[in-house]
Amino acid sequence: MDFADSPEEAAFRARLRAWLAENNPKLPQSSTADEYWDGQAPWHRALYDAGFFGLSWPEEIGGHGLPSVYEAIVDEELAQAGAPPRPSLGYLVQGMMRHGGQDVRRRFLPGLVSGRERWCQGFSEPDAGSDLASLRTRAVPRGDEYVITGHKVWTSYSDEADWCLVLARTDPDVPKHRGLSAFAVRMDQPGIEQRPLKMINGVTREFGEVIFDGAVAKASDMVGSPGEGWRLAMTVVSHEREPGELGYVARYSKAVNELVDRLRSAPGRFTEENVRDVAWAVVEAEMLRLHVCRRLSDRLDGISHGPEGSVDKLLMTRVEQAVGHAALGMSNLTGGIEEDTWLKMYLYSRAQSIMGGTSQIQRNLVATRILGLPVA
Amino acid sequence: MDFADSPEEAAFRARLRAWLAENNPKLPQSSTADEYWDGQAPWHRALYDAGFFGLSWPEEIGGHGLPSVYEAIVDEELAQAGAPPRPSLGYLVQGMMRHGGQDVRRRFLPGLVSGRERWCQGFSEPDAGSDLASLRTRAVPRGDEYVITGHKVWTSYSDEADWCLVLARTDPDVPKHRGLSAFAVRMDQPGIEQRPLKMINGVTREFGEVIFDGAVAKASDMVGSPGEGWRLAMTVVSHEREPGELGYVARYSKAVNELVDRLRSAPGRFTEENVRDVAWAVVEAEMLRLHVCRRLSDRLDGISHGPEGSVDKLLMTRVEQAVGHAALGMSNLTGGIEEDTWLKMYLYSRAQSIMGGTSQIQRNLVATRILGLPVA
Amino acid sequence: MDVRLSAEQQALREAAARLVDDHAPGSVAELDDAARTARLEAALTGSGWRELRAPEDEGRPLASAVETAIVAEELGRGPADASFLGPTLATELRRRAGAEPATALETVLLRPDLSGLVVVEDEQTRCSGVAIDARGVASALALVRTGHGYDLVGVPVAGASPGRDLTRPAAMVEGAAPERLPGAGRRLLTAEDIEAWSAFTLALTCADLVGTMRGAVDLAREYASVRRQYGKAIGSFQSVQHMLADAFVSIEGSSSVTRHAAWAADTLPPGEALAAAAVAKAYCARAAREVCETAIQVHGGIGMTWECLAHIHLRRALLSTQVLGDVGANLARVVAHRKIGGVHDGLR
Amino acid sequence: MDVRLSAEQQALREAAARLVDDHAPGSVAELDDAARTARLEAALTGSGWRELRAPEDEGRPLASAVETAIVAEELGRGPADASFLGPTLATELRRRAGAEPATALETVLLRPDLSGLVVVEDEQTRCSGVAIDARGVASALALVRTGHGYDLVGVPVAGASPGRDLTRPAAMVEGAAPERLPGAGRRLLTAEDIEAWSAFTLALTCADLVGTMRGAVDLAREYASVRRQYGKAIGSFQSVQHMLADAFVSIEGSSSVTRHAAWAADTLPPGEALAAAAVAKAYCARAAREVCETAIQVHGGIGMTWECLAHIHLRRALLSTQVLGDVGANLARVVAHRKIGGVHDGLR
Repeated sequence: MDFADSPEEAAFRARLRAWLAENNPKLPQSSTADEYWDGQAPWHRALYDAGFFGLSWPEEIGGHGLPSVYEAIVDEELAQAGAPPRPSLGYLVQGMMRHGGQDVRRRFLPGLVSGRERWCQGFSEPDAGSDLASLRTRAVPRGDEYVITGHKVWTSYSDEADWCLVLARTDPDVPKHRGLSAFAVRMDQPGIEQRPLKMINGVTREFGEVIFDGAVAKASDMVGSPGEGWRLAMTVVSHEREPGELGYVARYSKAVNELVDRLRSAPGRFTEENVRDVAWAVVEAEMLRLHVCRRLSDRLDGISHGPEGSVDKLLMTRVEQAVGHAALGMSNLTGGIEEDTWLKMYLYSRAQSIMGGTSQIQRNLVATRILGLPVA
Repeated sequence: MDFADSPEEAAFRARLRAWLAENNPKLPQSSTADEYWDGQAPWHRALYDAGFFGLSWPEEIGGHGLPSVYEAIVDEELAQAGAPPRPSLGYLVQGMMRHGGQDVRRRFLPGLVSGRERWCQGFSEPDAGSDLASLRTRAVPRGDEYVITGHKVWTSYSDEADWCLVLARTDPDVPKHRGLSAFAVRMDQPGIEQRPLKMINGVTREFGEVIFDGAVAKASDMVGSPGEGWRLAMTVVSHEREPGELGYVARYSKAVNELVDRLRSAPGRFTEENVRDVAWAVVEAEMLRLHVCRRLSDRLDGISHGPEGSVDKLLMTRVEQAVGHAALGMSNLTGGIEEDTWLKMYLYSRAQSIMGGTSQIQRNLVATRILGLPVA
Repeated sequence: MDVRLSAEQQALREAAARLVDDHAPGSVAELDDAARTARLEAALTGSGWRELRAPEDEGRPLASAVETAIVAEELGRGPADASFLGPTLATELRRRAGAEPATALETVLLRPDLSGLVVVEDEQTRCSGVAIDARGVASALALVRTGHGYDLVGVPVAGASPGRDLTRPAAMVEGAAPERLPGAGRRLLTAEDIEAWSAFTLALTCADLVGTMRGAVDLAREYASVRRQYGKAIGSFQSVQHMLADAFVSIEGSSSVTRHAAWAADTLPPGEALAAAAVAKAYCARAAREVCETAIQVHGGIGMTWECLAHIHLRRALLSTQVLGDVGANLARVVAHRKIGGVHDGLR
Repeated sequence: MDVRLSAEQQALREAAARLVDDHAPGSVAELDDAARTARLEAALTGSGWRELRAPEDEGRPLASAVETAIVAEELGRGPADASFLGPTLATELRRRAGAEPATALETVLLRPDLSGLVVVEDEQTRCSGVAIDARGVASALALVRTGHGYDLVGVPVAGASPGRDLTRPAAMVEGAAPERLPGAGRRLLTAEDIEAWSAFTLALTCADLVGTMRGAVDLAREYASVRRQYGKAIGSFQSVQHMLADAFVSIEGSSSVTRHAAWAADTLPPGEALAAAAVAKAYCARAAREVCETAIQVHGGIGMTWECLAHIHLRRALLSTQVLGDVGANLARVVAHRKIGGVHDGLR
């Protein structure tokens, strides 16, 4: 049991730190400005090209095959440097690695990992949120392809994406969880309309709505077998609940460092409540850093994962919302009435208890799958 | 809309204040010491005899027929003087007034109000807590009496009581809510065993368990009609949720005054968290005082009440537990390891979210009866 | 003691509720509907409610703070995107100073963090600050300190822009020259006047918060009743029910403290009125953030979209919270009033 | 980095869990079962776990703080009513001072508010304080300040009585004369030694809190599975499920910070170790109160009775919380370490 770096880890950390000193694009927080999304793709490619992305993924998909704990080192150094976090793609990678066949993995994963091809995730629908399995998007076979019709929302980065991982109903005649399949769908084709989804903090480029009206996917671009869509989706969303997979430790630690700097920059301006809120944000963010060290260490024997992702999602939500509340306290104390970065950070934090499965859903899962309480 | 005293109210307040200056028995908080219960009965009788108890109840039962808001004045003055709160009997009075016939009201209520006869409440059972209607105590008719068999818990003041208002099943063949009736049962008879229920704060005299094994109630001591027990119980428990009926504003305001004194007595000893907790206790207790002014004013046209008692219970619980948390912060800062008054006050506060219907039950009621959300 | 609303007060509430129900935005898109905002503005002007604090005989206000708070609460519930708080606070300042009524809509100039009125040391000093609630407003009042008290001055206001609160745009004022108010017979304001005005202001922000919470919970309750997942209305899930129940309970407590704070503003000595207002504001501001967050949570993903009215309520709550001090600032007022402060900062 | 427990550490946890499962009280009544407590005491003595911090070669402890915390956690889970924390803290002090091992069970003497070790200015000054965790303990260690550091002294302890924590009786010491420890070769403790000892102490209290929380949630989960109301197990109600889920989540977070604090206690410089411990203690103490309160709430009326073990867990948590500072004190340490304090006390 050792939180310290091994010599190899220490050398890696030093290399990364030196690289970051020269290559920090100094983007704003993703939760506060659309400009982040302009810089995100170049940042992904730069981080990848320098050898600092996909560390724990297999070499055949462009990863480095390093122990999982290297991801924790990356997060710490990114936060320390005030650099953007690593791109949050791990859940797509894990879903496609686990469910995609050899061909799908070879064709799609290297581009996804290197940032040369951009992917979005088309799962949620207006009437299928918490109850994802009730989704209505249909994929109907036609020769060696499928024709896709439906309406997706909360489609991450849909404006920039080359591909969308679409969850669609291929068999309407079986129970709802069994009739779903997943497809890699090219975004640059007729029959796809993408429009931005403006969030309450004004950000328009993180999520979109995507209307599929006769879009086409090749049958060979199905990810997993027919009917395997639900299981793939569960793999994806459960990894989407893992801060270690998302790289969010860097996001929160960076935000906390900014809060601390803000307080130090103007002693005497803030109330005890403000200081207290920031102190709790410090404690919460540190908790998550350490918790992710633990989870990533548990992966050293290989990934095995179950409902504990819901625990991590709830912990992550507490952190993000503690940071958000501290940020709200920093907001509008010098600059008048306009929205500021701190306010946007707060507003965005409210999403964390909703996206990737609401906190209510996560608690249901913890209660029944981990604590073994009877299903209602 | 006026929070100020009318001339009559002001004169009453002055009279009460003068009386309290001479007649404050200076009992400990009921939540912290069994000694309180030694002093409670004399205090009840003294308060009654001086004309300061039962102010808003009808004169025929020993009340004063004054406007309901006089109760708020009593609470304020008791708290100000550091005197014990008025006895919490209003819910029994309301239940018996509303459901008891003329004979029952005339025979029992004057003694209850004056404190000459002591009453306890036998509703809950070990297997019937939140689900009170499932209770198993049976009352079987035998001539002009009923024979009662069953096991009651959380029977308030059962060690001192002359009478118990017992809720028992008189008809096992109808749906569970319809087969219940209420009885006034004398406690000094064979077939009743009373034992104290020791609470987590060490207090043993607030509640007891009562075993009825062939105890007898006269048929004429039934309160309400056969089968009216559930409706009577609902009247009682809903008034039991009302801080204005319980006189708890005095309890909390007195405790808050003691917390404030404690902080002032040792500046520099406490952390910011301690001060903050006390400040919130101040705010919460003041909220309840004002809220009760509003509720008692609403009664000036006569009592009509519905599910808003659940709102008040939840507000009252927040107050008691905020006071409890502040008290916990005052605990054990000078006196070593032993239990102290502050700790006991905290421990007792945990009961407020359970007794009289758990907070979970109250929220169900607010959601479905007030907000009109669909029953699950 | 009888803290029920009088029949006239109830009628006022109903009239304000009607105005709001007729003209407040029913969606985020309607915030940009100029015809609707013009109708709302005309209706509010026609109501005369912005003049509730104008002086009647002997300088007393036309209506009490309780009535003013009733209107503020309903406008908050709307949410009504027409200026009321700012003009009312300006009128109250003029009344206290015995100044002539303003000739055009006017607001107040607050410090950049909204914690209080801008006060300058002399008439040569330029004023900077935030003119809150500045829709349709031409000028804002600030204070100049003199040897014997505070004199009212006006600064021109232009270009209110939607900020954090999309229903009540504000205007930044940067280095404006203060202008002496026209007319004679004005008196200087004392520190007690400012304290009383602060208590009144806090009480109105509490009323606005109560209304905002009601609007947010109404919205969430309606959504929970129609939105279905897993084959049933989400409002039938106990977790959703309990969130909304807690929100409703918070509104009821807030409503009780606000009623008292409004009463106290016209009745108690300024120091006591301010203490009552601080209790109310700490309570309401804490409640409002939680309640509006709950309203968003109940909406799920929809609640995170710009198009959902839930964040409009939250944003309004954040602005009202900040005016004359948020939770922390008002809790500090409570600590000072009860004399329980003065602790050391470190370990005990 | 590999923060998994080693195979040996896992085996230690299992052994400690077995001891607890075999001998810890299964009910409140069993707290008074002298035969059982004697068996627990014998088993704990037999395990040698009270000597984990005794010196090995070069004065290093036999086992790391991580192993010590593993045992502390399991004893907390029990809850084990045998002294461990006090003797371990005393042994750690002796080890750091290079003192001979104690000849009988020994604990530490804390200030009355438990915020730290008793320190007296010279050997003539009598010591007063609380000897924590004093079951079966004969003496307690305190400090005497000298010109060059702190020297260990002992005071006799008698009459431990059950107090707020019924599993770990403490003894009040009033005006006891400090006694120099026998034996030579001892060195004076530095301020850094005290800081490191404090970090170690906080880490152990965190471990105890984590165990206590686990015990409380186990109890509540079991009750929720068997207690039926309205014809079903109360654990099938979403509100009960969510309370317990939140409690479990808090335990997991607490567990992660505690693991790091224990590691840091032996590894990082004292100031950093103390900062890590303060983060952990603030987190765990806040969590523990909530979690134990939840355990009581889930039990309903039963949870309010003396006979229900739920309050035994809560009481234990309250004591562990207080040792070397509660939430507020440790949050203040975080504020000081991150240099974000020094704000003024009033309004901004």
